[in-house]
Amino acid sequence: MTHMETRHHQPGELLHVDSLEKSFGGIRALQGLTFGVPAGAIKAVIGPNGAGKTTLFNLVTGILLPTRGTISLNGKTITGRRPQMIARLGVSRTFQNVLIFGRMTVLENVMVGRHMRSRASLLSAGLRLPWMRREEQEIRARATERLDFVGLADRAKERAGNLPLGEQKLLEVARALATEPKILLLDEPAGGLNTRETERLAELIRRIRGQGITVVLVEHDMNLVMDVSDDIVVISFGQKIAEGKPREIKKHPAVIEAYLGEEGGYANAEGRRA
Amino acid sequence: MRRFGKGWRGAATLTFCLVLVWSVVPRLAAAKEPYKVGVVFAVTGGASILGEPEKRTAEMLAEEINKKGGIDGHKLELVLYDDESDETKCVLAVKKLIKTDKVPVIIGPSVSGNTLAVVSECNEAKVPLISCAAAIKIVTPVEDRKWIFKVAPSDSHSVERIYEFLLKKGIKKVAIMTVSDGYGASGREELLRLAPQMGIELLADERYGPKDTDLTAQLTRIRGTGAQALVNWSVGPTQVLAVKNWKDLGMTSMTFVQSHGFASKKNIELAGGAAEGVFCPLGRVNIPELVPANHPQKQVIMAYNEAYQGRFKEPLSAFGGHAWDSLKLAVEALGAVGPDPAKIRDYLENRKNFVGQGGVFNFSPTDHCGLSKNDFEMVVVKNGTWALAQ
Amino acid sequence: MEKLSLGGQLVQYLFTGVTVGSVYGMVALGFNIIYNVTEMINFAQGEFVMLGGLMMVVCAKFLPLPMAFVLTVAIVTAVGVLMERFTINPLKNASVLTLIIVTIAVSILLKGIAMFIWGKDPYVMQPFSGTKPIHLFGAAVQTQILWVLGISAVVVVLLTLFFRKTRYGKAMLACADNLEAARLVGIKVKFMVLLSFALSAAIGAAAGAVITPISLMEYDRGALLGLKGFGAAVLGGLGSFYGAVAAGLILGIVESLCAGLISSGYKDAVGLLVLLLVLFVRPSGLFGSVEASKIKKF
Amino acid sequence: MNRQDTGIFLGVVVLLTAFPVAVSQVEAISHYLDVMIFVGIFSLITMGLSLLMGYAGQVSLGHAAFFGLGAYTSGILCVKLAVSPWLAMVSGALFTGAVAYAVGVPSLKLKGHYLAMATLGFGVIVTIVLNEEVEFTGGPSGLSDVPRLEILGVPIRGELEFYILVWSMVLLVLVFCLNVIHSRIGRALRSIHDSEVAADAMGVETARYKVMVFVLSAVLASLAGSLYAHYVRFLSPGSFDLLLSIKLVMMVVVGGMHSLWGALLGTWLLTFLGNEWLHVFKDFDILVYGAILLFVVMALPEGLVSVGPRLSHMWKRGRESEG
Repeated sequence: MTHMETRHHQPGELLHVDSLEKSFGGIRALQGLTFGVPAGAIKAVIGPNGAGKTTLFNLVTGILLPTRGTISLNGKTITGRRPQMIARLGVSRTFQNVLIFGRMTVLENVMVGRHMRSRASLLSAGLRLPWMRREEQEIRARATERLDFVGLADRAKERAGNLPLGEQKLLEVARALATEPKILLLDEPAGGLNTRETERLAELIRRIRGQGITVVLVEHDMNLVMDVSDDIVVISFGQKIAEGKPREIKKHPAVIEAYLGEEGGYANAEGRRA
Repeated sequence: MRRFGKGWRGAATLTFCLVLVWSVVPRLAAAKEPYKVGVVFAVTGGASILGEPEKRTAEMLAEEINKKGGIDGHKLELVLYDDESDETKCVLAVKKLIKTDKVPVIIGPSVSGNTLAVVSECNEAKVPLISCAAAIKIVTPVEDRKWIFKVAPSDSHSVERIYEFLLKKGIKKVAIMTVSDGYGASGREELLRLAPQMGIELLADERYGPKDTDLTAQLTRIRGTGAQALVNWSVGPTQVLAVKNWKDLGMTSMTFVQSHGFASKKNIELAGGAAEGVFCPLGRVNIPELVPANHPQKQVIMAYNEAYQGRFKEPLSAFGGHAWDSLKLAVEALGAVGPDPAKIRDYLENRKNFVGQGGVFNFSPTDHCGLSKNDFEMVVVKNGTWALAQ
Repeated sequence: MEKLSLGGQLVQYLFTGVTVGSVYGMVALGFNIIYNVTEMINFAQGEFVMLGGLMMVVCAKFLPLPMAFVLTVAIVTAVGVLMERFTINPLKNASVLTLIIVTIAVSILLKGIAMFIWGKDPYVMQPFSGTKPIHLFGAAVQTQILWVLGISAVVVVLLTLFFRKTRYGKAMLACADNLEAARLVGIKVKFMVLLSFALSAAIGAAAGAVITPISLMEYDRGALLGLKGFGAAVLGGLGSFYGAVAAGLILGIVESLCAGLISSGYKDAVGLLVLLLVLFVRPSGLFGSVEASKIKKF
Repeated sequence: MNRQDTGIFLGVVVLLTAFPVAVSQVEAISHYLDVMIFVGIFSLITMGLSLLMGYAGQVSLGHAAFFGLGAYTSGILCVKLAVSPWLAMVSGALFTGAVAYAVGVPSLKLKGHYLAMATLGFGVIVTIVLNEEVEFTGGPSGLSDVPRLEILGVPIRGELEFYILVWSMVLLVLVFCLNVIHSRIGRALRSIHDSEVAADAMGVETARYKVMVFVLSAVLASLAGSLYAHYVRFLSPGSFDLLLSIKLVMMVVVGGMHSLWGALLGTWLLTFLGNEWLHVFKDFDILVYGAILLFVVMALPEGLVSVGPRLSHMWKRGRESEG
């Protein structure tokens, strides 16, 4: 097994998914999806609604188990690992429907991101042993850095639940970064952002990559995608229909077809949401 | 200005008079300090079947006594708390009676569990407690129970009575069925303990919860053992349920004996005819009309029955009787030695043939219950009422 | 007296189990109806049963049985409706735990009120059709048992029809399926909540009315029945109606068999133990779907 | 413990020290000291419950059972085997912790009502066992004459001593819990409550922490049980039944689940209402009790502690509107 997928695994690829398949009851959300993410790249995954983009993220982060196929990180297969394990291996993410810890302060949210990088036990925490305090200081410091990095430092003391959507999305990024990931999965980070915010986001994504973190981006905002990504995978109905550099994708017939088809679908989706 | 002064003087006089009246009147009313008696009953909650009549009886009796001018001039004051059949509440109530209300003697609680929960409290505070609960543990070992008395007959008394009766009927194979609460458990202990001593063979030992809706399973099992007689030990709805199911299953050929907890005509009504032929040991208080006129208890029992039923329009249970006995003892002691806990204790310990509702009590330094199995009569349900069992 | 053959005993246990079980089942149905619409457990469900029983005793005094039955159900249903109006309805987006505590508080109130109306003594009632038991396979069966079984069967049938055929029934099922979606397609969820309380109160009342001649009834009987019903509802899988009935029967039979064959003292414990083991193996009960329980709030 | 907590903490300490002095002055309430002791005992449990329900978001309707296990272990060891009370208390805590672990691992996989039912079922089973195992527990007629706690061979007799003992324990536990809340552990717990999925993705071992806090709360309940055993000195299954489990949950919810202070406040209020203040209503107290619960929960779904912030919020609003 391991051999088989290492054969597929190209050198220099950080993440590799191989003939990945997931079906819910009858519906097959993903069917035989295969692609790789080179270390240090920004790779975008695009496609019409319900193409299976979020499912892909849930499979990679171990929230869902694939029906078939393998996922490997640095050539080591991680399929079937528990989410915490995968997180510890350096995969972190944000969520399409923002999942912040609403009752905690902004800073505390990011501090949770430091959880697996710290080790104080129940006892030492309860007794507030000196070394635990030092660790706590360190956690706080690192978390504040991350907040600074995404530009939320001034919000640190606010109740996360009270932030506007845009800032909640940034908070999620900060929280994810706090785990010191090798690879960061961003699920529609630009959703509900205005143009200015989106521009800042693009710049942020570049800076993240600048820190040597590989980024996988699921996004509907084509301008953003074309702007930041080195490399794009297009999936439709759970299958890869194209892969390549932005400019190739722009004029790829299958993609255009899919997206024209999608307009209507998109409208319906909106209708259903309203 | 003058008007104001006038008004002021008026007000002053008025206040003065009021103060005078307020301060003098009560003293005129009660010439002597009232005597307090602490009372803790399970008026509500699981054991309210016991606590309710106890409370009513105690209040009725207290009224009577005060109408007759109290305890030689001292008004009798009941300080009554409801422990809601809950131990924590009971402990708190007793602590309050001792500390805050400073009562010289306490009567109650209604059930064994709550009593045992406060025994050590009273012992250490050196305040005599006259319990209305049955468990023998309440008054034994007597050296650890110096300050504790009880007026409810011990389960051993009624068990002995029952076994005697069965043996007289030539029955040796017996099945027992007990409810899994304090009452049932202490009954079960005695039933199991005394059976071998008295030569009774127990074929079944079934149990059920106090809120069970159906006992046919237990009865069916007992039926399977071929026992000649069935002894059921519970209070509340299950004892009626047992009778109904026993009848429905057509087990009437098996002698059915209830515990003394069955002692209320209400249970016969509830069983709706099914109770015909059921035996049970009763204190004489429940069967006043069956007690021979020459019996020492006859008078007190008749008086209490008439008073209680006349007032509350409900048949009385043995439990009200316990309240009557405990309060009467307390009052008697107060009258004899005044509100001094230690003196009261000594008085109670040496009280001989006190004629009460539960029987004729003979307390002694070795026996803080003072009743015997002879204070029970075996009776049978005949045409919807009690009749002495031959 | 004549011994009863083991076979006869077994039959007896089964009858007992089925009787008690079908009552658990009915209570469980009540839990489910409300759960489906509101995703909350109504801990006052047992009190509906208690009220049903005591009301029936009263009504039967001056009315012929059928009318007494109808009146009882009507009155208790009214209680259910009032409860929803005054305690559940006013709550805006309260946490489910809050809702639970509210229903517990209501059950305390109902219990207290019942105590003042009926006092603390238990009440009896003559069986609907005579006290003379019939004999089946050597087991003596109270006629009332047949009534209990009959009524619960009728309840199940009526419910099925209600949910399959009527507009409201379908609407409620829609709520059960997906509250949001239901709201979106224009179902008045608020009204459905009210309806669910009315329904489960009615069922509770019916259960109480038929069981009272067997079990007697007093003001504080509700809690235990509620507990058993909850157990059955969970065992069957919250929200599953057939699951509820089946689980109720299973629980009842396990209890009576245990009481008869193993230890009467431990019968409740064994019932619960079975429940726990099932939950550990199937975290959403026997007939509940795991996926469904995932999307539920609580 | 942050600055605000420290402030409140000191305030509470002052009140607690003032209390015995105050009641000793006023004849009519001298027994309040006893009530306060029970408040303390229950607080130990409700603080744990608050961690479990308010912070980790896991319901338990079975904590009276852990309370009972602690009490009975102490009781049985002291009465039947004459073990020293403190040793018994510790072994009670260990035993209860073990049981909690065994129950918690499978149960905490369950969600919402299923978890509630599982814990409830466990609680009832324990009560039944306490009822049935007569030779150990004394069954329904109970286990009497539990010895007093001793410090260096001096038995703790008076209420005041016990009051001091119980409440100093409560305060220690309180500090411990507050520290936990403001540590990575506490943040992990709260994250589980807000979004288990996100917590998972951040590498929080959710399952492990749920069990951890469940066991912690059970151990606290067990300590409370041992104290209860040595204070009341009589144990019977009735005092550890489902009703108590529900009351405990109510204390936490009424006070405000999302705050340890809420747990303390709720415990204090409901204990005094139930055991003391409602007596004036005689038989009606059950109604009043229910009504009060209903009112608090409906008017203040966030619990009594939410009153303070609300008021200050309104006040701020007012000032803003003026300015």
